[in-house]
Amino acid sequence: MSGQLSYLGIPLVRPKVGFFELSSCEGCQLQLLNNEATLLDFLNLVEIVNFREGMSERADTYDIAFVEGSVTRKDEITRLTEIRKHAKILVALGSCACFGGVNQLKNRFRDLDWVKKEVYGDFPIETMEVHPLADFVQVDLEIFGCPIKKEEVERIVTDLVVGKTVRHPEYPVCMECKANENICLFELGEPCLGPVTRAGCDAWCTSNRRGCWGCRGPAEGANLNQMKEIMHIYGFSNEILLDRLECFGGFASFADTVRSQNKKTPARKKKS
Amino acid sequence: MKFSCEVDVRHLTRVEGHGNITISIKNGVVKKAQWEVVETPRFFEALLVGKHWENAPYICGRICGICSIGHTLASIRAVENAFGITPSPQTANLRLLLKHMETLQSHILHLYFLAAPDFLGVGSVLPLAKSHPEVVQRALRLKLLANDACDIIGGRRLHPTRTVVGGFTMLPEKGELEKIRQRLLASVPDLLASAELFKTFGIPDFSRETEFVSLKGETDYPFIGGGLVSTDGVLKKEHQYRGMTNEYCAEGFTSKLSKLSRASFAVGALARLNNNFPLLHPTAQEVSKSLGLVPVNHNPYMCNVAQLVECVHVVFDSVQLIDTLLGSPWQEPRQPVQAKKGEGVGAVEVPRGILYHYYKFNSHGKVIKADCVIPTSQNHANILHDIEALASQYAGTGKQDREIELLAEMLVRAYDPCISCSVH
Amino acid sequence: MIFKVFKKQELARLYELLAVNIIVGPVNRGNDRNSNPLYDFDVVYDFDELALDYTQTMHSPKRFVLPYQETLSSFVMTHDGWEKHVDLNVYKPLVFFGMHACDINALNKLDLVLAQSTYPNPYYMGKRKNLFIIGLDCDPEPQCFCRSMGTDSAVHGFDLFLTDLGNKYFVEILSATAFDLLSQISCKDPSAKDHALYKQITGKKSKGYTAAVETSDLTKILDLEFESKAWDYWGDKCLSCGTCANVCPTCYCYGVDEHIDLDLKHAGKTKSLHSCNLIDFAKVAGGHNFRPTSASRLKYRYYHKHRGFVEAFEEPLCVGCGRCGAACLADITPPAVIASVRGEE
Amino acid sequence: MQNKLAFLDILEKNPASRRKEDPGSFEYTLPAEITSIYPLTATEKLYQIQIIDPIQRNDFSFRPGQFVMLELPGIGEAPFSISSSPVRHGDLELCIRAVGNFTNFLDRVERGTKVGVSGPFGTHFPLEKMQGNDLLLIGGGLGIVPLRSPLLSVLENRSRYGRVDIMYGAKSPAELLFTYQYEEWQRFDINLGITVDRADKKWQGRTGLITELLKERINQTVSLRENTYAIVCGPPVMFHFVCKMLTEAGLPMQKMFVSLERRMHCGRGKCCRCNIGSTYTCLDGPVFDYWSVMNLKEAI
Repeated sequence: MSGQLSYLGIPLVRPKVGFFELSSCEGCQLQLLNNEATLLDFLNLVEIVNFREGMSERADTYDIAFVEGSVTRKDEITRLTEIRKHAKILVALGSCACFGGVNQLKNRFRDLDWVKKEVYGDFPIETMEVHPLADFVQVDLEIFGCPIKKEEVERIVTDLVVGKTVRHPEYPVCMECKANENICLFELGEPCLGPVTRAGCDAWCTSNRRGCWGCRGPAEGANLNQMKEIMHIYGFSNEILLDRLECFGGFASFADTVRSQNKKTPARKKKS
Repeated sequence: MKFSCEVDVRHLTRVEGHGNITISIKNGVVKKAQWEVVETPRFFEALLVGKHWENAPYICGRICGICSIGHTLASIRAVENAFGITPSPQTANLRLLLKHMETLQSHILHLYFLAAPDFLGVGSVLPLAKSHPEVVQRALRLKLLANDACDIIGGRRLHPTRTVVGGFTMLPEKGELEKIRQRLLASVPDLLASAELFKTFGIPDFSRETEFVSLKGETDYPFIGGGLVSTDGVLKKEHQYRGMTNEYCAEGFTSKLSKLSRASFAVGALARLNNNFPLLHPTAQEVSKSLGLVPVNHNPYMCNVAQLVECVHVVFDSVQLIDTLLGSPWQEPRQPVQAKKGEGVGAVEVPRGILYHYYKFNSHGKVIKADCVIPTSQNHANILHDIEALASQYAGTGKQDREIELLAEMLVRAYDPCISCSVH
Repeated sequence: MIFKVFKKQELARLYELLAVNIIVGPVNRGNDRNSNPLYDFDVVYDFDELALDYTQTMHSPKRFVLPYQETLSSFVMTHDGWEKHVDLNVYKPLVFFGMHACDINALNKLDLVLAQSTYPNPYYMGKRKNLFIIGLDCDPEPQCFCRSMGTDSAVHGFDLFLTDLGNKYFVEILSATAFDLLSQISCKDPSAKDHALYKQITGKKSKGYTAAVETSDLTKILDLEFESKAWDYWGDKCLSCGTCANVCPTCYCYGVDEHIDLDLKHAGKTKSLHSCNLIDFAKVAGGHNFRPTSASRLKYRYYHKHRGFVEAFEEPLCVGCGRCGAACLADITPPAVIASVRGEE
Repeated sequence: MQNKLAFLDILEKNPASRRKEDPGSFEYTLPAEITSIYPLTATEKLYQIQIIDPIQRNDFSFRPGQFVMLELPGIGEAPFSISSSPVRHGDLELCIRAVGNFTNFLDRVERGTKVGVSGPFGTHFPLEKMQGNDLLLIGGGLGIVPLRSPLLSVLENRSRYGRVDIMYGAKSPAELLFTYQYEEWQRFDINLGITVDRADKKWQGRTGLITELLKERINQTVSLRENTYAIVCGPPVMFHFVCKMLTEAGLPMQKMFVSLERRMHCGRGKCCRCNIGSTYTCLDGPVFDYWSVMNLKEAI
């Protein structure tokens, strides 16, 4: 919109940005419109060329493609591959794109036909096992969270434009939760995945006294065995632990382990 | 004169989710007029099966990114109804306030970001930031107010964190509520200015007699729970929602469809207003009349106006709710929950219409059956019939393809469809 | 040192005299799942908000001198470069009403490294120098091992220190400001009976400790046991979550983050308290991590606190408040860790 | 109102009074400008950084081995060994490899860019003590960077030192730094030994490890015990072997000096990132004698 961008004398290219969605609630994209205070600055920093939820104009090339949602149908693989072809940088936006999100909860049933029948009866409907984007295309950058945090997206976009290395916190949510001087939810009798979930959300849920469900996936080197131990010490069943571990898909492999030790719930179909 | 027309819109823009419009007119005769929903289903109703009750609102809130608060509240209500829990007056008031703020946020988003560009002849809100900065600033101001309020009450504007079965995990600071109250009062001029703006818009002249379904207000304009009503005179209880929706599957729709007394019916702001006009705040009624909206109005494009009227209503009602909340000391935020075998329905008026969640639990409090009926899926058949009628009305009038395309797009947008939500 | 006594009801008057300033003190934060009260420090607006009979607060008072997050500087881009602006974020004196000895000693320890060394940290010093501290005696709790660390009583670093003698407070006065203040309430010189009572109460306190750390030759033992299996045992439990450092009253290490505003015209530099247990704490620019395992990081934490700091300042960087162990979900406590490293189990 | 506590403004905010013990020196940076950028290899560049104010520039004095922190707003702050001679004061030369966030950005900036400089920080090589002795300056890879300042200082005062050997090893000829200066150095009666791990077609010099060069040097002398000092800079694994070899050759540990690398955030001994036990690499280092390093757990 305005003239040439630059930072510390380095001329910068205003990136052409596209937003795309596969199977999702489209909430992560909406979060960008929820940037009321900074929306106009944001629009000055990038050139949005594709944003179906918000605009009619479309373009076919873009520097950065933000893709929300997970892959749950064959035509989405085609769309995703197409987006990848036209994008210099492909960003997985939100937990669905990074891990499969809540959608991948259906993978825990052995039987996809049962899933279809449960919702659509005998009406024919197409679906497949849920996958994150990285199962099909190269993902250059992941923005975690359900939903994503708009401040984080703004920081990441600014860093991309300026050419700074994008870094995610490697430590778990506990770090940010304590820095907010919250009461540990275990003290209050609530289960929480904060000790193993990647931070960066500023303890969004736990600061509201809601235990962490691990939407941002595991922290680097997360001590999952100890997490399980803690849940038991505080009197929470494997099922309660599993509800959280499997909710967004970031902890899928550990959820498998817990599930195999917890025979009451149906086992996840082994990936071929 | 132009008597043929081809409209083929793949993945309609400025709506939530993926839908296609096809219109084909040959020599003044409508050959085809279609509304298709191609969104990928996510199978939320199956996802919940076998899950402990506390998962339901947490997971189901994620059906929709726009009305996640509404979904969460409908889900919580269904669980509470199944367990026989009645929310405390404090909880009920806070929930309604949160609901109002979602309504305000969603309506403003729709009116200014999704609908207004059509009336102003642009493709999106982006050019408006330059050509009509005061309009965009006003929209952002109103949206920010609503979103801030959602953060304060629900913990988060999207996928709220504090809303749980039994109440809230945490209560807002009273000082923060007081600030929201002041900002609400200060927003009235913005809303009246919005009304003036909409008076300048040429609402397309189109009408098709429609059955309108909504919650039925007794003493207040209805948003959470209560009886179900239709303009054709059907009255049902909340738990009889299936008789009101009669869901079925059809070719061309990954979403389910609904019908009642006729082939289709409509839900949403226009339906609520048509059924509950006298319960609107007096100022909202005045605004409505000044914009030419009096019940029963059968022009689907008037849904935009109904949304604006509701914005006025919720702002005034929210001020009253805050006064009530500030008028007494905080009680416990949350009551204990005892799971039990049973089933429950939660009906909530979300921005796009009436939303139902239904769960059946076993004695361990685990979901054995879930059903969610989304407003947009109730509207789909009606949108389809509207498009057919629209095509017929304009077939042979000599309109250009693009004009008819725009009218069709605007028609769908007027319903503010939440397509991914309708497929869920 | 000057001692006084005053009747308990005078304390509220003392509060009122100080109420023209910002007052921070212990407040009740509700109950835990076992219905035990939870406490923390916060700004108070009324004497009745103070929970002076508090058991240990969940978080230490350090955020008032060492915030978890603090903006160090901001930048404005100009036509020919940029300008840097530094704000030390200290504007008003703070009254700390009711600090236990361990937390006072923690501030004294922080002073050693942040205020009395080369390159003192002005962000800290500004806040620290503008604290008026009223200390308060306490009863040993199960997690307290302050006696082992020599921090069970405070000898300096406060203005007033109150000991509860039943119906009155026994007061130690360390500053002229405090002396002036006490002249405005009804105050007396302590009698011989008061002295006896004071000695009786402090004597009883010293017998109440259940937790302890054996500190003799600890610096050497830590060196000898550098390769001890005990570190791996605790390392396996450690979540590397940083909780211990965040609740610790003496942990001060930090990381810095720079951000650029969306308008590309402004930038800022923020400091966040970190923990040496965090996985990337010792990672260098090229990517090499000097302490890749949780055991090596946990060990470093004990090294810094109980060996390195002792070498530098002849006292450990630990006041034995036990908050780290109480807050640790993996139940890693200094007494247990040190005992196992010493081979005492 | 008499009980309103007086606000104690303890801080001298006058930047002119900047001294080590002045609290204001924290976060205080000297405005400086990049006056030239000279590419040395594919990944390293030599930056000329001049403190803008002439008085500040002249007041800026450092000792070989010390480092400065460079700051770019919004990008970060990072420590760099000074590669220039101390006689040039605040007209610094820094050899920087584009490897992390800060240096990658620095790699893109143009001449004339403003940067913030703070320091000098840390310990230095005790060149005064070394006078009258033989010197071994041993550098591996980027280790030549902290070595260059003491080297230039020695060359400027060549007559004060005995035999001077420089041993420098790099992975390949393309990675050798300061190649344009080797001839100049040799004019000062210096034994310059250069070796690479892998030769390329044009390379006519030695290949092999730096320890082989050192072995030859050691074999030329009966003992290093009496009048020799060594400065060893390079990756930890290299100086570990080199120092071991020197020790075996009789060089006392307190006459060997190394420069350690750690993650430094503040450069002022406050953030703990570079802390090893009681030792802050930024305050007590980066220059240590080998005896101190031996006593630091995890140093190497």
